Amino acid sequence: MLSLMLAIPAVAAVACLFLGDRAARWTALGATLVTFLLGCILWAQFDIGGAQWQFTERADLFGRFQWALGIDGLALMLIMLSTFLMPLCILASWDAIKSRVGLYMAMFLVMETIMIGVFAAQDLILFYIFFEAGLIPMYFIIGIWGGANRIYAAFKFFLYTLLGSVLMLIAMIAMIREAGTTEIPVLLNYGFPPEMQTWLWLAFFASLAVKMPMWPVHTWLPDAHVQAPTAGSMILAGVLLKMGGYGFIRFMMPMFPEASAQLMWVVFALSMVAVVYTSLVALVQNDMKKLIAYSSVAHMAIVTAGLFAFNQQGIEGAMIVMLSHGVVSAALFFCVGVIYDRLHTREIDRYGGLAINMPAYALFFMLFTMASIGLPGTSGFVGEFLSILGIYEASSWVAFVCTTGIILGAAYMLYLYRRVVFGELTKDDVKAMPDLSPREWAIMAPLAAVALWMGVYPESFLAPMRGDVTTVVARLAPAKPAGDAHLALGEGKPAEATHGSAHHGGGVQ
Amino acid sequence: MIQAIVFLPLLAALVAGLGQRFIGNFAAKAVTTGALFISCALSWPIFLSFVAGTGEAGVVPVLQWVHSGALQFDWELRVDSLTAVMLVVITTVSALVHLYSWGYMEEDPDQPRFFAYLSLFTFAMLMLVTANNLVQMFFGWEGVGLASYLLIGFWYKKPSANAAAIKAFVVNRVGDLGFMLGIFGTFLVFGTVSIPAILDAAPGMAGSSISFLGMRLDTMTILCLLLFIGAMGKSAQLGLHTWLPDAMEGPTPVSALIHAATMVTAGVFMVCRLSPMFETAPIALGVVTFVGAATCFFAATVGTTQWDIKRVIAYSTCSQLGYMFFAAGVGAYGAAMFHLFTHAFFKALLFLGAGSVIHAMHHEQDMRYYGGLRKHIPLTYWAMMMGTLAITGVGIAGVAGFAGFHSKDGILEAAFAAGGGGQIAFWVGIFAALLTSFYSWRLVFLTFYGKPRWEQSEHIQHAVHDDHGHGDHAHDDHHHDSKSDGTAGYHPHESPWTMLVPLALLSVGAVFAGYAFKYPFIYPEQGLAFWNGSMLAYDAELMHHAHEVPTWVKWTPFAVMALGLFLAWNSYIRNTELPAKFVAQFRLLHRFLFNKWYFDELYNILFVKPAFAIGRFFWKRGDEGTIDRFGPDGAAALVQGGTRLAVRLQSGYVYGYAFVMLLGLVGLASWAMVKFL
Amino acid sequence: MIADLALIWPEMILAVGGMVVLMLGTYLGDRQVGLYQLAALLTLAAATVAVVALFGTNEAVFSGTLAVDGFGGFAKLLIYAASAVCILVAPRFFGGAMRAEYPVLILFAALGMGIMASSRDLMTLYIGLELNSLAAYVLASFMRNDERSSEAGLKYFVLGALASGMLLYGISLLYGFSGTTEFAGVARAMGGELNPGLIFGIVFVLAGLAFKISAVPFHMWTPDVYEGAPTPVTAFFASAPKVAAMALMTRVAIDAMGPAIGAWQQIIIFLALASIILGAVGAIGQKNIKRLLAYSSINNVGFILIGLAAGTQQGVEAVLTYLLVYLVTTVGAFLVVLQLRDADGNQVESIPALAGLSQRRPGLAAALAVFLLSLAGIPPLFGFWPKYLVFEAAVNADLVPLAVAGIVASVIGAFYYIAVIKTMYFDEKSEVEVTGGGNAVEGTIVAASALWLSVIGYLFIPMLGVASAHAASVLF
Amino acid sequence: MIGVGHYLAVSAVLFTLGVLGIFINRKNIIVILMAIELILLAVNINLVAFSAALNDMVGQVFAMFVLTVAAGEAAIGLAILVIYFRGRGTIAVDDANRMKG
Amino acid sequence: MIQLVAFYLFAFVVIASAAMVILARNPVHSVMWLILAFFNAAGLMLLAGAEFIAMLLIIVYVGAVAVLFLFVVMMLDIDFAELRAGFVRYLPLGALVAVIMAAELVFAVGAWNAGAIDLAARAAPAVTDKSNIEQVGELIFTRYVFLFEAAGMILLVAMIGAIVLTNRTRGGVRKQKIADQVRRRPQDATRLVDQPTGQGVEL
Repeated sequence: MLSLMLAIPAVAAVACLFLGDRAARWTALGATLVTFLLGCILWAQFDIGGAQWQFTERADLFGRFQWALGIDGLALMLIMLSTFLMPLCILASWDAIKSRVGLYMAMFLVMETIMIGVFAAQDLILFYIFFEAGLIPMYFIIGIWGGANRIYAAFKFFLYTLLGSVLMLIAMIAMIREAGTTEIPVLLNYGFPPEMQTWLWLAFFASLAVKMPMWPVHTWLPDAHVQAPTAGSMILAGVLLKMGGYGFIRFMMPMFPEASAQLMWVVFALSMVAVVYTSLVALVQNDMKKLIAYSSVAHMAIVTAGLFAFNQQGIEGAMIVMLSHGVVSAALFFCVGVIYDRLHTREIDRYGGLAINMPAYALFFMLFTMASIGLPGTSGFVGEFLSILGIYEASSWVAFVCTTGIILGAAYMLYLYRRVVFGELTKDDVKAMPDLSPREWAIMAPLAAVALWMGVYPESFLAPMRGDVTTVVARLAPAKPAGDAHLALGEGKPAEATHGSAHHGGGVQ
Repeated sequence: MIQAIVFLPLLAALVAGLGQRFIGNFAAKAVTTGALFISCALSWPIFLSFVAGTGEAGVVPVLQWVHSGALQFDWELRVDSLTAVMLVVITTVSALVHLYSWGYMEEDPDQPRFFAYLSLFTFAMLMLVTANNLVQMFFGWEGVGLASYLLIGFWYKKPSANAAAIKAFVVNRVGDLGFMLGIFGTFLVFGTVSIPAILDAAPGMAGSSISFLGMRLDTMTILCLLLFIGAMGKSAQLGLHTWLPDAMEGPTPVSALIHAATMVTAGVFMVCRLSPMFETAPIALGVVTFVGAATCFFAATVGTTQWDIKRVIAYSTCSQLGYMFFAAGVGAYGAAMFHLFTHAFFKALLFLGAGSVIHAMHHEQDMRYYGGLRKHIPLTYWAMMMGTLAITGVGIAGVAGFAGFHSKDGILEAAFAAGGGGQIAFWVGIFAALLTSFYSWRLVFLTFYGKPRWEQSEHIQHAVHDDHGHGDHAHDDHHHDSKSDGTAGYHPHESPWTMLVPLALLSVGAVFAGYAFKYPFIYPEQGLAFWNGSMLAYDAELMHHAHEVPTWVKWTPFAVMALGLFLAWNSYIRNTELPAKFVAQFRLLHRFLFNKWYFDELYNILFVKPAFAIGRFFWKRGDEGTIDRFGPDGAAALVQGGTRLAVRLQSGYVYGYAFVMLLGLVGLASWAMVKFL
Repeated sequence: MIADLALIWPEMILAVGGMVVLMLGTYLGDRQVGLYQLAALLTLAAATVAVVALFGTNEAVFSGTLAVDGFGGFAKLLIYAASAVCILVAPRFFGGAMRAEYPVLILFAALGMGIMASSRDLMTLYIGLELNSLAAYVLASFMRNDERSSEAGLKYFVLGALASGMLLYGISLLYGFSGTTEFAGVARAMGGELNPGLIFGIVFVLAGLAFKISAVPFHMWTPDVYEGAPTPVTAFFASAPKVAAMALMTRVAIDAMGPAIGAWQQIIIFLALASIILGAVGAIGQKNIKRLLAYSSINNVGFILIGLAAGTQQGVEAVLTYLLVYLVTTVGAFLVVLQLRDADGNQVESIPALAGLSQRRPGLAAALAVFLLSLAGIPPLFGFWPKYLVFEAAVNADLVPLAVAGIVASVIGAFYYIAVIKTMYFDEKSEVEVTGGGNAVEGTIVAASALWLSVIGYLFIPMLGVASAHAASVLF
Repeated sequence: MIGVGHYLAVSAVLFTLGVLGIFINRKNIIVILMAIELILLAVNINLVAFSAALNDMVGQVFAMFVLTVAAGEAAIGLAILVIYFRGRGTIAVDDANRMKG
Repeated sequence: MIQLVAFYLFAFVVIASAAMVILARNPVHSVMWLILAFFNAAGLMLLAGAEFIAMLLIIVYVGAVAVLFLFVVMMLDIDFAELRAGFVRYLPLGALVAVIMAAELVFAVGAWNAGAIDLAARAAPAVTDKSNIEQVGELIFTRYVFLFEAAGMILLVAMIGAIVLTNRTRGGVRKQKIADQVRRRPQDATRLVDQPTGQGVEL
């Protein structure tokens, strides 16, 4: 089943290389839809509460490592995200891409194979191969079909993420040496010596933090997003960033619990900085995509902090943030793409008053803006709420700062929305922009539906992950440090200190 | 039934909002308004059943929401007397505002959207008040925030409206920060976010302490304070109030519904809903009282200086919310809810009345350009009179009065009876009542009395000019004549029936709501029965004491009302030069008040500008100047430097190559020699 | 002695074959290019068969001067294959100007390389090396009327002679301080207390061999010679001698200096890191594709040396696997370069001229992209696998800092590979109308190697593992 | 009998002179070729000296091979020099830098 | 004693002439110095007892290699006046490095100590009852026969290389081609021309 899901896009990719433009588009769409369908079947057949690893496949093809696939709930959800976004990406580039369509579609299909592979791999080396392989198609996508400064962005993306990843490879080798196996399920339960864990953790962190991306290694992201074509940004923000988060929860936390606990503060500190820093930077952007890219960094910071809360809420929340961000940021990038296709600029000031001539667009954009802000009832809320709630248990400071980031998030997103959609319609070229086409509707509507579904009934998404998150939490439990809340019960507390500071605190607030 | 009340507006909003293209303007309006009237009609029986003592508190589950480990919360609708009060307030005012908007928004091209927003707001508000857990309350909380944002920015072409909308949302978010942290803390302490469970467990937590941001604080105090910050944001309390006056950029019906009657009272509702929790945290209650009283005073002072009719009412709202909070702070939750209830009617009335005036004056909102409207729009005038009488608290102690009289006196008496901080609050309240009376009557006098001062208004000129363009030149003389009487030849017309009917109905409420419902709300025994089972910490003893305060306490509010009335009359009817003289005399004070205590400027300097400056700094100096420069670009430059070096080394001369080889050889040999020998 | 002859069939076939082709050339003149080519290929094929037939033997012949074993066999297969390809592609390159001596020299060079890979005596080492080198000097300046070619030959010769001087001096020291030239005897001496003579011997020998594999700082000749030499010869230089020299170096390090690992490991590490970094840094900004590939070979040699630095059987396996994959990749890349011609049929070597190649010749561009990414070691291309193996070997030999430094430096290397891809794929079409095109054989080789490197190679891992383990086990 | 150290020292100096001759020379390439011969000579002295000291014939055999190879090398080196001269018209070391970078 | 004197004489001359090889301005002089160096080196080898190698050195080096050098120097027809004198700019540094190397080498070889060497490892211990040349000959035809053959291949390659590089068919060289002569027919060589008067014959 999983192999089939990997094979379909791969075969279609090869086919696309040799097909004409039109045929390539349809082939790509067909292949991605079929893969999505398979994904749905996968989800439907996934036995919630059953075995941890399902749909496992093993073939000893490579001698030193295996073709081992299998998914748990976490992987399932991320695979669903990938397969769901893919047809939309193909549709999003239906008209926008005019040159070398076959190659473009092939790159996207390869990307899909790689993404599914990353999430389904059960062998460390296989995982790494998929993980790294993602660089190549993305490099081409940014470089060939990107914007004016695409070369710089493509190089930065490629080399930056490569630099991060290679250290992880060394760590993986050390792990394989220590544990004597490449199988992820076995490694998950292997107890690495604490001293070694720290180094392994740091090496993985170097890779995943770049992929995520965390402050201060985030600067490739704005460049890559700004220059990538719309669908490229969608998939980059939608899925590729999630590989980082997936790596955190799949490898770093369960495999190196002690190191994770020890170095939790690093993650927290970087996340705190990222949330505030990137939000403030987003506030002053003039380029729509850059703004959304920076907002992605802020959201991912909440993911990292949530994961390192080491509790059910934090991790489940972080996963939901990832899924939600996958949908919402993809949607936001598409929103940018829609008007970019019409006016060919991403500069915010060139727009304004779109609500007048593009009401449907304005509605969708508003919905996604709100989802990005984390309005309850949308997907963004559930994730952010859960993760910050989890974080609060670990540290009220971090929770406080993350919540502050949410305020800033509202500020920059609404500011963006206001400048693009509201205001007078003064510019003639903007006036001439037509509202959404049926094709664009077909992309917006599913994204919107999922964003709302995830907000109102997140149980569909939480249920498959619950058991796996519990496993991770249990694995972390022995190493988990106490939160900073220190609830002290009882009447016996010396009243004066408590009251004095309480009053003071209250006064400040 | 409760499902119908809550979800009908949502359904209507969706139909009107998404289907507007297919069903047309009229149908969209009809659907939403109809849905609201049905909701309203369904709400009253629930409320009355509680008044009658037959209502049963209960929870209706709707849908599972989030289950994550110990954290579980679902979509549920809770009905009890507290909810019932809010239900009638919300559905009634909302239904009337919907109706009113038929007239008020008649010329707007975007009516379906407007009505959809209104209904959406109503839905969110209903979700808020029926919440059985803190998260759903937060959902409603944010939902009304969204609706408020959308409606304030309804005229999205206006930059000021957009700015105000964003400001409202963001400032509310600041409050939400507290609310969210409060929820998190609550969950951490109690392991649940279900309101009944929390309230049950709250007393057991008294005296415990918890660390927050490195400080060790009393658990309940910090939780309540955090939650209260949320309430402050939504209810525009001092510090987080700045968005409310600006929110007047929205259409007037919105101001009436959201920024007077319902949404802004959500904070009060929350404090009342969680009152058993607050009861365990005396310090937090002290803060609530303090903030309430301060807001009450602050807003009233500012209200006396504003010229924009809606802004005056907005500050008035702010001030009244202060009353409610200090009532809650002293423990008189019943009184707070009572004032919320009555305030909804008379404040909505005032706003809608003001809307009617504005409608008549062609969207002129500056009271300086009003005057003498009494004769032109008498019905509106009378409605406004009712509202003013209600807000200023006209009534005879012990007998009867307008709605505001009962509720405000209830608060003041309870504050007095509570003693301690309540005494101070009482005096602040009295002073605020004086100011309330002053600015309310000032509004009435400026608007309806005196001579028309319309000719300076650009809106009026614009209107007249438009008329003139259509009319013929023979009227020119007449036009010229009328200018001298200050009307600029403009004839305000009374609003259509769709606007007047709501005014009339609300007038009824403003007059009678206080007298009719004072027993269940604030009378010790009846109150106990009414509030029973509604999770409101009703303190019958306090109310008992409140009814037995000294007589002078009961009469003082009336006295200051009269004093305020006199001052307003003196300044704006008898001696119209007086205000100018006063301003000249106390220039600094006036400027301070007129500029709203410089809160906006202060925040601008403290938060907004630094945010942008820091953002730009981080971007240019941080990302580009430091991270990129020393990170990727720096590495690239380093590599480029290495490349240049390597290329220079590769000189093409064979002796150079030989030399490098020799160097390598000697280097390695020397190294090996040192290392091994 | 006579029995020994049965074990050196490959060498005898090559020697005889080379002389036969030489005779044919003398009698038939320079016209019968196809015939010489065929004869040379047949010779190589026969030698290959002989090597395969000798698999499993593990003996020392000619009084222990020459080893017939799996390790040598593995290397020889690679050498012969690369030599065959370089003969195959030559006629098209030289046009009518190819002479009979070209295949002859290649055959003799292959013979020399085979001797290098099989040597187990310092004297054998030297003879093999020189046989190969002399042929190589001539090949480098084979286009004698081309100034760049003759300059390349000159530089190669001068520096090569200097290097073999160093090597010889080192050998003389090893001989003097151990009393024998046999690897085993030298190793025995190394097992005792190390004295300055042995240390210097190690340094000088390694320096001499480092020249052959073009490891920094003995790489200086590489870019110039690669650029100047005729392209098929460059392809030859980049492939077969690398294999031979690396195999030789491995043998010397493990067999002859094994007990003194502490002394040479650090040197190898230095060479490795310096090669990786300088190879990467130097390649950036190159405008000539051959020159770029020269730096790339320096860069890759660094990685191979990491495997050697481990000094373990696993490390040697990694080295062998790396050599195989590197050989395929680099030969493929040079075949692509050979196919690039402008409208007038002249060779195109300038990288900027490749702009837009992906649209003009998508297949060729894709193949080159595959080769380059594989050289960079980016998965899923198979070039990743040998890199993985060398790093694994390094980590398992507790050389984690080396592995980390090497892998970080590999990122710099990725830069110039993707820069070429950028030129081919991202840039607007250049003014030079690059047509490219070759015959079916070349096309097939390119396509097959690209395909093998893309993902299919992974299926060969078990096979490679067995082969390299078998070969490497000889040394341990 | 003279100690082997003497021979080795002479050879070391010769070797150094040979190496020096390669890279300090700007005059012409022929001198470089001669310097190479000096290096090989140094090696030969080494080998012979060791052979004598160890009382082992291998060194001398090796020296013979070195001589053989040196002759071949000289032939090829001069041949390359000749074609280089034909193409360029000079054998100055400074001129041989058509390729660099 | 005489050996010692001879050794120092040879050693001094070989080093001095080697230095002159690289220092002499005129390449012809360099070749001469080189020959001198070879002679003296041969002397050193004689002193060490390697008669065969010493002779070989003179025959091969002086007789062949040095003459070849001389030949090429002459043949290339170099304008010696044009050759720039002087040394590269990093001579001081280079010299320093070279001196360091020499010192290190001397230090290294100085550590030679017969006692530390496992003499049993020797492959071909010299025997006193056979002449030097006999022993060498025995070795190269038995133990090192393979390498001997391979060395032959090296010489072959050198030959091929030298020829392939330098041999060129010059234009204007007349060569007898028998096949052509045999194949020649009268009609190829003769032409009948109807010669008009007053005009020259066009050949």
